Amino acid sequence: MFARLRNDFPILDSRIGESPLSYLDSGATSQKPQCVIDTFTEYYSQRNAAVHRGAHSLAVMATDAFEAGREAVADLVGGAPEQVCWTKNATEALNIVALGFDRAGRGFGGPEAGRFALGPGDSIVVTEMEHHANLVPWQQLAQATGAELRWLPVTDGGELDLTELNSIVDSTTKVLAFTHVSNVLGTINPVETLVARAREVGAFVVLDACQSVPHMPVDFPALDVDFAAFSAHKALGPTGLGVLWGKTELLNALPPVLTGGSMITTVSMEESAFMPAPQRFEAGTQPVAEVAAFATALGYLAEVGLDNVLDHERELVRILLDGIAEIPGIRVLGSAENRIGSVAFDVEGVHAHDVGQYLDSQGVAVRVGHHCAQPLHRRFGVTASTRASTYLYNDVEDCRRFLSALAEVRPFFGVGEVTA
Amino acid sequence: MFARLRNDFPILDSRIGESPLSYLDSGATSQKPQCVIDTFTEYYSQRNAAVHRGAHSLAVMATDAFEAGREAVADLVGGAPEQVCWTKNATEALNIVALGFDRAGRGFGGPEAGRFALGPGDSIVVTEMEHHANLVPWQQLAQATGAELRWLPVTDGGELDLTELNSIVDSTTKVLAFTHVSNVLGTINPVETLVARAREVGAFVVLDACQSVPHMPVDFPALDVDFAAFSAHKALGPTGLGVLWGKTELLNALPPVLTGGSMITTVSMEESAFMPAPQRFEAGTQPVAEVAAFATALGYLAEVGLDNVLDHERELVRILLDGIAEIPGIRVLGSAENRIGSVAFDVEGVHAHDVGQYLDSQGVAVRVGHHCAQPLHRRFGVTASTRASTYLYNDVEDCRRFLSALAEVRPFFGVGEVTA
Amino acid sequence: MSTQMQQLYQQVILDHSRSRIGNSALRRDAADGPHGYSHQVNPTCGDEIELETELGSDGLIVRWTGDGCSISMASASVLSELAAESTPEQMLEIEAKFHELMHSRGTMEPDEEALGDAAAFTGVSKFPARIKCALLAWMAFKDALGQAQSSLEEK
Amino acid sequence: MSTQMQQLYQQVILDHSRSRIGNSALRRDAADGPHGYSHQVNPTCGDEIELETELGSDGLIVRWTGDGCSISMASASVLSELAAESTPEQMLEIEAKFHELMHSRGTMEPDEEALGDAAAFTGVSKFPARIKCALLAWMAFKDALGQAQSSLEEK
Ligand SMILES: Cc1ncc(COP(=O)(O)O)c(C=O)c1O
Ligand SMILES: Cc1ncc(COP(=O)(O)O)c(C=O)c1O
Repeated sequence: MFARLRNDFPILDSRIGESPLSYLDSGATSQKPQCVIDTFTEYYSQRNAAVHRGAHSLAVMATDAFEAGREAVADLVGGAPEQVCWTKNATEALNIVALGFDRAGRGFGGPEAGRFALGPGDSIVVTEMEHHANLVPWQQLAQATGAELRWLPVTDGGELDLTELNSIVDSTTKVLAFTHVSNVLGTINPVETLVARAREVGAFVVLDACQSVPHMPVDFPALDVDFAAFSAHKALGPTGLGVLWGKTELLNALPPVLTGGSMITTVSMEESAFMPAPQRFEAGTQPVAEVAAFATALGYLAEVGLDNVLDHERELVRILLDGIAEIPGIRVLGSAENRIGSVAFDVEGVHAHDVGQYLDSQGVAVRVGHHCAQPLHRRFGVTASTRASTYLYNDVEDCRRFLSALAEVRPFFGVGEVTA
Repeated sequence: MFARLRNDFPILDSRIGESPLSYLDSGATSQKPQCVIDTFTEYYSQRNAAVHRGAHSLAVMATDAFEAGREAVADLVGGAPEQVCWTKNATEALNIVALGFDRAGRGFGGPEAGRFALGPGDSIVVTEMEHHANLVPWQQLAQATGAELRWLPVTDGGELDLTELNSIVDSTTKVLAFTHVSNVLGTINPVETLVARAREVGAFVVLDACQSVPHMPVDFPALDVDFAAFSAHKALGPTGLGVLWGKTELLNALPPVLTGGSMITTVSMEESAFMPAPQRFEAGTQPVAEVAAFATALGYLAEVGLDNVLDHERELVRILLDGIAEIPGIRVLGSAENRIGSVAFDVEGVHAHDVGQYLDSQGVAVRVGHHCAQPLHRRFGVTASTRASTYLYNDVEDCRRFLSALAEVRPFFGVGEVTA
Repeated sequence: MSTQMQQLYQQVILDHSRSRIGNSALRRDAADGPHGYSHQVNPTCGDEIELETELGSDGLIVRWTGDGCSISMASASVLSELAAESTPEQMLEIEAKFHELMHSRGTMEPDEEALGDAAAFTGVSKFPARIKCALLAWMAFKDALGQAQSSLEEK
Repeated sequence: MSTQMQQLYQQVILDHSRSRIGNSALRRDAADGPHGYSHQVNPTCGDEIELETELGSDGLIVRWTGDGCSISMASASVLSELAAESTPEQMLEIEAKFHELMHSRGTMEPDEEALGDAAAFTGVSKFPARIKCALLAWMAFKDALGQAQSSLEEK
């Protein structure tokens, strides 16, 4: 099946200079199948209009597409369509939660929102492997409220170190925010253990699902998280769209941050009243074409099956890890068994930027830098790494081409033993 | 020229039931020319990648497209590319300013940001004709800071009533936020007069340019506004993209609201430092395909010429106003001479929803409701109105079809004299 | 004129939208029997309705004032007419049937016997943007009736 | 191997990235003459450089420490080498030329006489993602030199 899928992605036929493209940067953003691209054409040629605000036929068609998108998301991750709030990206979704907590503590949202209020003496817990998107907003919340920011450390093997879990997440903890899967190490974190501890102390759980939802089956209600966030663009969908998922009661109590049109019930010059979720978080004209395209993407993903995607990536990552082990001078960051198809590594004597440049010259697209996870890199004693990340359209050939290019890197830069 | 343009918009060939489509709802969102639609296909088939974070060739192409978009905006509205910050829509852009002011007053952004701090005794001035997007965020800011919210009233003729300007905008005023063009009445407001008064009292000026930028030549530096906002989707561009424009020094001093990846310089577990504008306002993966498509849209608009667009719309609105005047029982809201091609009206004895439904049955798409301007409707003694709004692709035939359908509305609902 | 339009704007609906049964000043706490009140807004268009139910000695009484399109006003009128002939329990059954009908996208045959004039709204279900209009008064009714019933229990 | 890659990674660059002229502990306020300090970060990749300039009695001195790719490290090294042979004014001229060259997208012939080893970076200008790497040390230099010069004036 996977061999055929590749043909659905027109960009994969590109050539980089003289080389065919091996795209191993899906951890940053995924490529799109033709059907997703076609949805844009279809939407803008046949049913583009402002949603929810018009009686005319185009507006009705646009609204249908928009709401069908919510259903597609709910089908994928569980819950009801009203639990799906559209954002511009996962980052906005995480900020809406953190900033909503901030506003709750300042009297916005009334007594209903009181449960979200934080102050000195309270703590917020994150992990050392967070993407900046799930770290900086919580730093800001700590700064704004006087709450303490704590974090779960990471082991040398690239897993969460839970030995101190019960003292780090304690009775002061109001929020436990962590990533489902590390975007650098590929490690899948033990959500159940963390949620169980959060429940013991009565903390809200915020899950960064950016790297899980596209790559493995995920069921938010089953995981019992309170809020979750992910982006469409990493899951075969378009740029400009993210999802904030939450428990209905909590979403309806959380004060909105962005305010304006289409999220209010009544507005006078003096004051305004807000709609329930999801609309309360959807101020202004929404990314409607993007939602339509994402619905197509999710249909495609569902047809392939997320369990198959995970199996496929695990096959590829085995090949990558085995191959890298044979190349001298490469240190892989993390060694978790439970992982998705993503590998970050350090090439001894060659900076990641230079590694990436060399691989690109061979048509292999990887990501270099800190991958928006500076603290994690610091933890591993590097400022930057190179990351190869796979998706359903990658194949063994991509891995082979990556490995043979990688083997040439140190020789090219004149470090280590010359291999041939 | 305008007769030919229509062919560039595939959706305009649609049929609504048995009728051809006359799309008179561009005030809500515009339709897209084929070249804009094609940009999505081209972008996703040839150069999709995460921007600014990669050394590989696709990432470089994507970054080029992304940055070229800023230049296209700066060419259109003036200023330098770094003054153009991407947002999801105009609503987000306005919120970023209002929420940034709020954060400034709470110590975020350091002493640099002190200039934006508001408190009791200060005032924020808006107008009675604001879209909720440029009203609710300021209400929230007033609530958060204890500042007073004031507004400039609207005359019976649908213009700003400036008789009390000097007492409403006074030495307590820290922000004057107003719309360049009313999305309901079509009135073009006297920016110069308002800016001059703001300068006298040292208030910041925030311009809602949603309805001006798509329909007339606009030059933000010449208008001397401090911040301005508009959306791509109303200007032939895609959904999911807006612009926050600002004076460089102010943008660099304004604390960001949404935080996360790609807007930081360094992040430790404890704290983070932010980049200068525009990146400081662009947390997370940006709507890159949308930016590429918007650049195409702006190229198209520039070729037509915004002065020509305004002339064309003014011809059409004359036809609409003259035609409506001949239909019994229709009251047009506002009568400003200086206006764009948008008309809102009340049909005596028939609710706007029913008017819109009838027009739709004749293939005429208009907007009904409060158009996210409840206070303005209250000012005119109605809860809802019907709005016909034109753009460069509309023609005399659209106006004619609208007028003949409108003439049938009251007879259909059995109110007023039966006209035939 | 499209037949869809004729189905949407049945004569019954146009008539009710003008006669407006039940449209009268609210009595609120001046009401004689146990009562409930609800204010519903359609944020899309600003349409609103204030509706109260009173469990009078002669049965159920509905009073409402509102501002909205012909569909929403006619719906409130039909509701008031039905309420005058029904028990609260019957009305809740009608409400459930009406709700289901509205979400049927034109695929359901209305139960004309139970729904009475409300069956005329069948055409509305083909216009997703108008379903809220038809349901506005019913949402208010359900809310207000619940209050009236619980204030009865408290007594 | 593509010729573009060979142009990017000239031997001169690879050599400088290893020899790293000027790479030595900073002295900060322990410096003898008027001095300035700058810390620059490339947020894309976390590369950073700390660089100080001292207006010594024998001329301009540059010291730096940093962590980054071969392009950024080589650039700092070349800069330090040039600084040792130039006056502050000459260095500012070189900086301007280098800046222009980097933004030329491969369309400019380098002024080899003025730029010395820095001319080897011409190929970098064809790689937009790497321009920042080449300029990082120069940004730090310009900043630090400005400080050194104003502290001189103050005295
Ligand atoms: C005058 C005005 N301001 C603000 C907005 C909000 O724009 P958006 O919904 O694209 O954020 C609109 C359009 O809806 C508008 O017409
Ligand atoms: C784990 C993780 N969290 C958050 C993000 C942020 O997502 P976005 O940039 O789409 O907002 C990413 C991707 O960049 C990620 O991998």
